[in-house]
Formats: sequence, structure tokens, C-alpha cells
Amino acid sequence: MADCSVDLAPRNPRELRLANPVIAASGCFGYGLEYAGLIDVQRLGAFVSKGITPEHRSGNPMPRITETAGGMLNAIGLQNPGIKGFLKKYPPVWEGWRVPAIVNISAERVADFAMMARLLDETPGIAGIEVNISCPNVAAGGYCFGWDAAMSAEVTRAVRQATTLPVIVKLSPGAIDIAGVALAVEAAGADAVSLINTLVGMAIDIRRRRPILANETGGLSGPAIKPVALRMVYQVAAVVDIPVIGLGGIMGVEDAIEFFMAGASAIQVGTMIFPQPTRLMTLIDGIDAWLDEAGFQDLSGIIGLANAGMLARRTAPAVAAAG
Amino acid sequence: MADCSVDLAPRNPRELRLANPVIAASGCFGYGLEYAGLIDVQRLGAFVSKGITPEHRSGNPMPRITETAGGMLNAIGLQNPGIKGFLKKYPPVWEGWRVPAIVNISAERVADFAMMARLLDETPGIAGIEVNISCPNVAAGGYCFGWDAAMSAEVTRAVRQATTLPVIVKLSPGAIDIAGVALAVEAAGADAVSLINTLVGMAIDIRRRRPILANETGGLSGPAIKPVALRMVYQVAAVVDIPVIGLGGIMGVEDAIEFFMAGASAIQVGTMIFPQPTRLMTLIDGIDAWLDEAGFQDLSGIIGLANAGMLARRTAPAVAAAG
Amino acid sequence: MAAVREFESEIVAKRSVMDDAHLVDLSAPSGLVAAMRPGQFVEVLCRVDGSYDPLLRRPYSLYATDPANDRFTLLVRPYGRGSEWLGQQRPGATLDILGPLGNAFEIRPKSRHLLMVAGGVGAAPLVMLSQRAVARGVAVTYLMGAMDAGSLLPASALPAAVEYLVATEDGSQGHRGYVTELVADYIQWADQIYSCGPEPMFRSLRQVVRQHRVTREPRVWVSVERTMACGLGACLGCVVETRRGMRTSCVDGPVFEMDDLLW
Amino acid sequence: MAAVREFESEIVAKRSVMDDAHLVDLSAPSGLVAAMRPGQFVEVLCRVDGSYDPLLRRPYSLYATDPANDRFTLLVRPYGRGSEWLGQQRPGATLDILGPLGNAFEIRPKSRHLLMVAGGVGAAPLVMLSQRAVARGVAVTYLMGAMDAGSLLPASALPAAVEYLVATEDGSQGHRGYVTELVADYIQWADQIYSCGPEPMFRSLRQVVRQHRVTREPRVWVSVERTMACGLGACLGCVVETRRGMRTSCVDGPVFEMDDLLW
Ligand SMILES: Cc1cc2nc3c(=O)[nH]c(=O)nc-3n(C[C@H](O)[C@H](O)[C@H](O)COP(=O)(O)OP(=O)(O)OC[C@H]3O[C@@H](n4cnc5c(N)ncnc54)[C@H](O)[C@@H]3O)c2cc1C
Ligand SMILES: Cc1cc2nc3c(=O)[nH]c(=O)nc-3n(C[C@H](O)[C@H](O)[C@H](O)COP(=O)(O)OP(=O)(O)OC[C@H]3O[C@@H](n4cnc5c(N)ncnc54)[C@H](O)[C@@H]3O)c2cc1C
Ligand SMILES: Cc1cc2nc3c(=O)[nH]c(=O)nc-3n(C[C@H](O)[C@H](O)[C@H](O)COP(=O)(O)O)c2cc1C
Ligand SMILES: Cc1cc2nc3c(=O)[nH]c(=O)nc-3n(C[C@H](O)[C@H](O)[C@H](O)COP(=O)(O)O)c2cc1C
Ligand code: FES
Ligand code: FES
Repeated sequence: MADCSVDLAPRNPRELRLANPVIAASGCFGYGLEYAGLIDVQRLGAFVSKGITPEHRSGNPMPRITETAGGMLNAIGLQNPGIKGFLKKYPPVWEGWRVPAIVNISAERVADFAMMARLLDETPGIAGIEVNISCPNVAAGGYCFGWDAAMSAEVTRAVRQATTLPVIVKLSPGAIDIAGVALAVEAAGADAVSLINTLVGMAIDIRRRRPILANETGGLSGPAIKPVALRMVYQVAAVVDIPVIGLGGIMGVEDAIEFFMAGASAIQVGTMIFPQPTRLMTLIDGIDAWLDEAGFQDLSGIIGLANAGMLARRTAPAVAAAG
Repeated sequence: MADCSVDLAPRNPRELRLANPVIAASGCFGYGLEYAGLIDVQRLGAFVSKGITPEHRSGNPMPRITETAGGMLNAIGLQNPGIKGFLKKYPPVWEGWRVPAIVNISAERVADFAMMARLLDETPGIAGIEVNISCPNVAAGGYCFGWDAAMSAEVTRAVRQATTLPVIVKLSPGAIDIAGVALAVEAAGADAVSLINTLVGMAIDIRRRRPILANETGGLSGPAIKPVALRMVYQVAAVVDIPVIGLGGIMGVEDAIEFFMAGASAIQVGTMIFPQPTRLMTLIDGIDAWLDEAGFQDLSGIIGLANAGMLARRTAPAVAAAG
Repeated sequence: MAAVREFESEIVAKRSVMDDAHLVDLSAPSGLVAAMRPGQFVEVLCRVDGSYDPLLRRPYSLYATDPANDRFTLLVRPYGRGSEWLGQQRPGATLDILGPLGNAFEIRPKSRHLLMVAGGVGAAPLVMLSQRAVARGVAVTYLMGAMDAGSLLPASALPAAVEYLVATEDGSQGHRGYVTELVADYIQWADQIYSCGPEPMFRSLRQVVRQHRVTREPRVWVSVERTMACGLGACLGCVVETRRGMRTSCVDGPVFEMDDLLW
Repeated sequence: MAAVREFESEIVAKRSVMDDAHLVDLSAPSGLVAAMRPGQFVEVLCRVDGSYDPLLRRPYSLYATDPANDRFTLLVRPYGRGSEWLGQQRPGATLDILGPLGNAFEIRPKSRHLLMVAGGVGAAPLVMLSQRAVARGVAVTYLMGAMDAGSLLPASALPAAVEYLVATEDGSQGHRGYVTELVADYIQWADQIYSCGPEPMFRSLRQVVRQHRVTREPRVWVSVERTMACGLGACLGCVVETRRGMRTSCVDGPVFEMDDLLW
């Protein structure tokens, strides 16, 4: 039994300690309850809720999902009860749970992110916040927060000031310089970063002669995007000091090991859950078994092993250690 | 038999007229000769050569390719004989060919793009130039030309001034605002745009504990990226007036029809050729058969059919028609 | 509600039906089949280990159950890549199955006469429902529509007590035309109406029911078809709009009362 | 060079060999097999219609050919997702095959004694080569190495005239140790040496040959293994560095003269 526990908020006195590095990703695990009859949800490292918005949203019209080669497109449109409805319904249930519950929040205004963070801060049953910055910024004409380092930092700062809870900022793969965005949100107070969110894609129904999704475009997820996700994790892990949570197309143990070796301290699993939910459990066991077999005492032993930049920084004199 | 011919340089007196809209993509069809023993290369709409650079390049160290879910990564490193060696070897062969040969050019300096375009301009056997702007710009510290509208336009202008040949600018999916880049290169004199080039990805060999590709990162291609490619073609076709050539993950007739309906006037096929080379022929026949069956007289009848933005512009009063 | 399981299932038998479709008998973990109810479905992983394309499962309605032998049956029509793959699997092969999923067709305690209206593979859940109904001594009229005689469910597939009427578009068997043209005669008779099939059939059904119904009875329950990812209410990809808001067709459905649906 | 074809091929027979590996007999279009040469390979599409994962073909060396019946044989060891899938296909199944591809092992007109050094599935092309050699009346010594006795090629797989010596790492048959430890005795005897197997084996082979060879003879030809995409020299993904520059292992290879390779 290798030690697979990990603290995803080492800079934060409130900590975000996980028994293992396997996290169910936002939008792919509902509110944790949906899978309670099928798997032992409490065994997960953590889970992230569906994205919560300031107000109730009934989401996009149908169709909302379609399959692609080795992936899927979704345009759910953030269907959720809104922060108020959410707070009444789920955290009281989670309070009795052992597994850490992380709340994913989305908004189109910086002030709304802060408002939600403030409400979550006072709520028992919540272990941390994941800030989804792949949203349009109305103040910037709909330009996505996550594509721009300064805008990403602004959201992070606002959330940081509103809560002492561990804050994970979830980066957008649309950014040209994802490492620059990561550095900016680190400086703005993020406890960790997670990446990647979906890529923007489309599929067309050639019989109906229009985009399959009612929303036209949707988010591409699943194994198809894994190479892009892994590359970005590698680039980000090489420059930041906070934990990196890797996700995008993870379907099995070997995929997870790739992300750890690229520099991720933990992983999230999204699309995999849909076709193969019980793999969440075999993933936890499988990572452990893999480490044992490869002779590692703990997970931290493989983090960044394949990341030349990260290894170089680790062995360099720790000038920034005091920070 | 529907009319599938298309002119990809309607603004250019030299024209780039193809008998059908199926083009073999750069880097995936060598110099046309490699497939001459297997398929009837002359039946293709056109083919694009491997990327040519100012000087000879022996390419990246091995491994250069690896398979991913529904896709592949490549880091060939533009192995090619350089423009001089290229000109001696291939255009003389192509002169006797019926199929239009398009030359893909890559460089890290604007002046080098122009230099190559000038040399190609005077060479018989060449039907057009495809400008690969997914290259680092040394003058911008290695920032990719194709990520920036101004830099993309600068390359386009330089090539345009150096040749009267049809000029296709091949866009990079790394750009945040790909429609903006497309408009900029259109204004700078491109006869057509092609998109998309590969996405940047990575895979890790967990046994060797390092990236599989010697170059660490590589370009992701194949069906995995089709949704991203289709979305970008849709966005670009909605704003430009020049022909759009769509590519990225096309594996069959229905994929091709999706790209046409998204607004592409022609398609390129890359990765498909590796596993299924004879499909190049069945694709040509299949598109024709599909149009017949659906009751279209010509290919142009379906171009943009699923693109709301494009349809709206088409039916709007043609204020810019004089341009 | 019975517990959902992800389980390995063996194809124990397979036979052709309705022209190019297959009836596939599958094994299940001990006890699971007893909990399966008509209208519920399972999700089948239609790929081999080592391939992630196609990525998502495909939902199939329960066609029949055999609790004594821990077996159940699906009706699969080869259509696209998932169902073609599934149709090619031979007895002895193992499948990865998630289920049972979704809600069920309910028979009210007082109902004596049930009308079922099936289109194409929509016949599947109504076969199981008719078996349950007959076992409870309830009268069933089962109407089925298809393109031609060959694509119809054979009468032998239904319990002998069921009145079985068919419609074919080419007139090769039964009524020439749409199955919904047979419905009007039964509306007064029926205590409940159940339907499964393509959406155009539902629209005709709604029209004829509205025309001939005086009160809100008989009520109509339909099993709707939406592309699904999770099957468990987590992804919100399969919702339908109802008078009571957005509902998932995988957990709150696939069976909805027709009058509740906002189409 | 024979024309390359992309063709439908039927699995006509299949048998086990070398523990978990399979010998797969395949049909080919009329006349194609006659043009196949030892050292060449074919690329097999290891997926079903409608799935694009795995995407690329897998290369397999020719193990034997039967031109009279338009058949050829591959030796496939289940390893990852492509070869596992291939190993599971049964007789009667059709495969999509591209080939023949690559250059070949050449026997010089004057050669009388040939040494072959095989490791694992690298045995395949050397089986075909030894058959051609024996047919031409050339003497062959075939050395094979494997983990244990069960993973060795049976002597019956080779022509009777071939001298067959084996080495196993666990000593369960023949020499205990690596196959390259048997090579030294034959270097003076051999006019040409051929090898196919894993790269560590090639490195040992090079060492022992350099140690025992006085002139540049006997020359050594090796079949190298690179991940391939196109198989036709178009993608430049499979290159090896040689004294004469970058060469594709799919067209210029897979057979290279060892001394030409820059390793
Ligand atoms: C609750 C539920 C129960 C179902 N029960 C059955 C059943 O008992 N038997 C059965 O055979 N099928 C049933 N289906 C349908 C089944 O899940 C698959 O959709 C069907 O087998 C086609 O999948 P495929 O992979 O072959 O095609 P895909 O490759 O997924 O589909 C190819 C294309 O056709 C479209 N498409 C898929 N299905 C249809 C359709 N029916 N009509 C028009 N276009 C379509 C897809 O959007 C896609 O573009 C059920 C579906 C649901 C939601
Ligand atoms: C010219 C040529 C001839 C060949 N002839 C034969 C033959 O006759 N019989 C035969 O069984 N195979 C042969 N191979 C190997 C074969 O093409 C496949 O690579 C092999 O079957 C594994 O493919 P897979 O899809 O099962 O594994 P994959 O899923 O492709 O591989 C799984 C992982 O293992 C790695 N890998 C693949 N092969 C090896 C290996 N050999 N050693 C270590 N790691 C590896 C891959 O990089 C990947 O990471 C030949 C290869 C070449 C290039
Ligand atoms: C159906 C669906 C809904 C999603 N909803 C959210 C969401 O509400 N908030 C969010 O940050 N990410 C959301 N995501 C993105 C995932 O959390 C994840 O970043 C992405 O799918 C890539 O990981 P994967 O390939 O493992 O799925 C959603 C993804 C899917 C497929
Ligand atoms: C092995 C390989 C080599 C490539 N070389 C080039 C190149 O030299 N120049 C270029 O512009 N694009 C090159 N590309 C990109 C393709 O032309 C194409 O844009 C991309 O692969 C997406 O299309 P596909 O999914 O159909 O392959 C290459 C792609 C591959 C797979
Ligand atoms: S399929 Fe996911 S909510 Fe219904
Ligand atoms: S596999 Fe493409 S060049 Fe050899």
C-alpha cells in the first residue's frame, strides 16, 4: 500500500487533504448522490459538483450531447438550481459524508464569483471551491475569462478575498499561454489549479443540415483530448509551485500515471464516469497497485518524473522557498 | 454526376481549379509519388506537398510519432530537402501531371516565406502555395505566427507580393480568435484559407518515464480533433468571402459533407491516408454519390448549408460585392 | 428502486426477428433480473477493451425477463456503429452492461383494459409490459406499426391472451397506413394507453387521443428516446422539458405522461 | 518492386505457436503472394468498421507464403490493443491489409552459408528467409532465443535442412543465456548474417560480430522495428539514421545493413 494521500492546498491552513488522488470532475458526477447506489462514493479522493451559478438556470435546449470519435461534445448550459437552491439542497447531505465535496462555480461577472464564494465560505459540508474561468466575461464583451491572464487573476483575487476555503482555479485550454495564466492565478492566491476544461467543438447533422447541438458549439471531452490536456499539465507544472490537478480524457490507470509523471498531484475524471462508472474504484486501487509494483512508497515519488522543466526547478536552489 | 469542381482562387486570374474537392494534406502524402503505385493520384482534386523550408532539414530525432485515442501525435520536424533541393527534384515530375500540386511552405522569418514564394512563382508544375503559419516567429521570440492576426497578415502580405500564384494560408488552431486571423489574412491578399493544422499535444511513456516523442510535444491529428476543426471552419466561413478549405480528422464521406455544410469549399485529408489510403478514391466517388442521392446538382449547393452566419451573409444585400 | 449494477453479461442465445433485428438473451448477476420492470432499460458498452470509439454506452429497453434463470432479453436493430457491433456479437461473448435504469410503465391497480401502441423497436418494452399485464389478468390490445410485414413483431412474441393488430405502410399485412390510425377505436375502451416508437408516431398519437378523449382519461404514457451519456441523472444531457420543469429521461424517464411533455 | 495493394483478406486458418502467439493464414488477391519477399511486411487494420480507435495499422512481417494458393502467414504475439484484437479474430473473419511493404533480405548469388539470429517474434521473417535459402540449396543455421522453452519456435516450423539451435534465458531448453552467445562460433562460417528481434539483441550481436570479424565480412542485415503510420515513405515517422542520412524503415527498410545504422 503506497501512500497516495495528498494535500491540494498546502499554502492554506484549512488544507484540502485527500485520501487518494482520484477526483470526480465537475458536470460528470452530478452532486455525488447520483452514483451513491452504484459505487462507494466515500472512497473517492474527492468529487466536484456540477457548476453552480448565481441564479437558477434551466440550461440549453436539446440536443445537448453528441458522441465524437473517442470523445463527446456537451452543451448542457450549466443547468443548476442556482447558489441559493444549491446551498439548501446539497451541503447539508454532504456534511455527513467522509469524502471532500468541492463546489464548482461559474459566473459572468467577477462580483458574482465573489458573492458565491462568500456564501460557500460559511457553509458546512464544503471542502473547497473550484472556480470555472471558462466562462464569458460580460464586462469584456463575452471574451472568456480563462483566455487572459489578467482577467483570470482578477477572478481569482476576488474569490480569494471572499473565502478562506481552499480555492482551485480551473484553467481553460483556449488560452494561448496557459502557463502564463497559471502563474497569474497562483500569484493572485489560488491554492491549486486544475486543467483542462473542454475544448470548443462542433458536429453537424447532415440529414437535418444543421449543427447537432441546439447550442451549435459544445465542449469536447474524453480520450480524444488527452494529448492536449497532458501537454498543458506538463507546461503548467513546470512553472507553478502550487499543486496541479490534471484532467482530460483519463480512462484508466496508465492515463493517470501519465498525468502524475507530467506533474499533476491529483487527477480528475470526467467523461470516463459515463460509460464506465465502476472504474472510479478500480482506478483508486489500480494507481496504488501500480506504485507498489513499480517500487514507489508514495504517490509524490512519481509526480513530475517525466517533466524535465519541473525536475530542473526542483533541484535548483530553492530561492522562493520563503514565499 | 454532380458537378464537384471548384476554383479555390476566384480572386486570382491564375485560378486554382480542382476537378473535385478532395485534397491530400501536407505531410500526409509526401510529394505525391509515394502513393502513385497504390492509387490513381491524378484523380485527386489536388495534393499538398510536405512542408518545405528555406534550408534542408533532417527533422527531429526519433520517436516522431505515436498513436492516441482516435488520433496520432507527430513531431516530424519538417524533414525536407529545403527549397533548392525540392525545386530540382519534384516540380519537374509534376509538370507532366494532371493533378494540381500545391507546395506547403514553412519558415521562421517573414523574408524567408517571401524568398520561397518568389522561387516557386517562376517554377512550372506548381499550381499554388499553401503557407503554413503554425511556425514560431523568431522575430517574436518564437511566438507562433498563426496565433496573432497581425503577424499572420504580415506573412501573407509578404508572400502575396512575391508571387501571383494562388496563395492559401493555413491557419493554426492555437489562435484564440481564428475568425479574426482569417479576416486579417484575407485582407492581406490570401486567395483562400485552409484550417486546421494540428493541435499541440503530448504523450508520456510511463515505463521510460519521459515524453514518448523525442521532441516532447507533437501535433495532434485524426478524428479526435474533428469537432474542433469543424467548429473553426464554421466560425471562419461565417466571416470571410474567400474559399475555406476544411480539414482535421476527415475519415469518410459523411465527415466531408459535415465540413461542406459548415462552409468549406473543399476539404483536405491527412491522417486518414495513413491507415486507409484507397479511401481517397472512394471519398471522391462517395461525395459525388451523396450529392446525387440528396438531389444536389453541384457541390456548391451544400456549402454552408448548416452555417447560420454564412447563410445570413449570403442573403444580405451584397454591399461588398464590388470589392 | 432496484440497485443499479455495472456487470459482465454473457450472450446466451441470439435469434433474428423483425427482418434485420436480433433478440439477444443475456445473463445477469443473481437476483438482479427479478427487480427489472417493464419500461426500464440497460446501457450496453459497444466496444472491445483497448478501444475508446465508440465511447459511450447505448441504451436498450428490456424486452423480456426470465428471473428464474437470471436472464433478460434485448431487441436490437442494427442501425449505426453501436448497434451494428452489438448485432455481430455471438453467443458466448461477454458484454459490459449498466442497469437496470430508468423508471417504468406502471399499471394502475384498477386498470382492466390496456392499449399499447408500438412503432419499430419501440415494441420491446411493450412486450415485457404486456406479459406483466396478462399475468395480472388485465386485457391488452397491442397495436404495432412497421414499414412492411417483415418488420413486424410476430404474434408468437406476445402472450396468447393479447389482442394483436398491425399496420404496415405498404399494406403487406394488416391495416395499410400508420398504426395510430387504429387507435381511435380503442380510446373509450382503454383504461391506460402506453406507447413507444419514433417521435412522429407520438405526435399522431397525441392528435388522435386529443380528438377522441372526453376527459383527461385514458392517460397516455410514452417512452421517449434521447441520446444518453451517464444514464444516472448526472450529466443532464438527456433532459426533456415537462410542465414540471426539466426532467432527465434516464432517471425521471424514459416513461413520461404524454400530457406532461412540452413538445 | 511489386505493387502495393490495400485488400480484403480472409483468415483461412489460425493456430497457436510460441506460447501465446498465433500463426494466422490469410488470403490475398490472385498473384500478389508470388511477389512477396522475405523481410517484407504487411500492415493490418486492427479495428472494426465504425471505430477509429486504434487508428493506425500494425505492421507484421511475412512469416511464410503459399503463392500456389494465394495465401500468406503472419506470426502475431498478443501484446497491446492492436495485436490482442488481431489475435482474437477467428477464421472466416476478414481483415483490411496493406502490402507487401518494405525492402527484403537479399541472398547474394555467391552465398553458401547463412546465419540467422532470431529473438521473439523476430523469428517470423527469418522463417520465410530460411525457406527461400533452403530452396536455393544454401546452408542455413538458425539461432533463436527466448525466455523459456515454451516461447521458442518449434523445430518443425523450419525446413529440415536448417540447423536449428536455441537459447533460453531460464535454461529450460538449449543454451542457458542469450542467443547472441551462440553467434561467435558461426561468424567465420557465415557468408551473410541476418537478424530480427529486439534492439538489445542487436546491440549484443553487433558487439560479438565486431569482436570476431576480421574484415567487413560477413555483413549483417537486421530488420528494425519502428512505430509506423503510412508504411509508404510519406509520413517520415519511421526513419532511422544511417551513414547515408535519414532513411524510412518502411520503404528503405525495414532491412538495413547493420554497419550503416547510426545507433
Ligand atoms: C431509453 C432508450 C431505449 C432504447 N431501446 C432500444 C431498443 O430496445 N432497441 C433498439 O434497437 N434501440 C433502442 N434504443 C436506441 C439505441 O440506444 C441506439 O440509439 C441505436 O441502437 C442506434 O445506436 P448506434 O450506435 O447503432 O447508432 P449511432 O452511431 O449512435 O447513430 C448514428 C446516427 O443516427 C442517429 N440516431 C441514433 N438512433 C436513431 C434513431 N432511432 N432514429 C434516427 N436517428 C438515430 C444518431 O444521432 C447518429 O447521428 C433505445 C434508446 C433509448 C434512449
Ligand atoms: C516491420 C515490423 C514488423 C513487425 N513484425 C511483427 C511480427 O511479425 N509479429 C508481431 O507480433 N509483431 C510484429 N511487429 C510489431 C507489431 O507491429 C506491433 O507493434 C505489436 O503487435 C504491438 O502492437 P499492439 O497494437 O498490440 O500494441 P500497442 O498498443 O501499439 O503497444 C502498446 C505499447 O507498447 C509499445 N510497444 C509496441 N510494441 C512493442 C514492442 N515490441 N516492445 C516494447 N514495446 C512495444 C507501444 O509503443 C505502446 O506504448 C512488427 C513491427 C514492425 C515495425
Ligand atoms: C457533460 C459535461 C458537463 C460538464 N460540466 C462542467 C461544469 O459544470 N463545470 C466545469 O468546470 N466543467 C464541466 N465539465 C468539464 C469537465 O469537468 C472536464 O473538465 C472535461 O470534461 C475534461 O475532462 P474529461 O475528458 O475527463 O471529461 C463538464 C463536462 C461534461 C462532459
Ligand atoms: C505526419 C504529419 C506531418 C505533417 N506535416 C505537415 C507539414 O509539413 N505542413 C503542414 O502545414 N501541415 C502538416 N501536417 C498537418 C496536416 O496537414 C493536417 O493539417 C493535420 O494533420 C490535420 O488534418 P488530419 O486530421 O486530416 O490529419 C502534418 C500532419 C501529420 C500527421
Ligand atoms: S444520460 Fe446523463 S442525465 Fe440522463
Ligand atoms: S511509416 Fe510513414 S514514412 Fe515510414
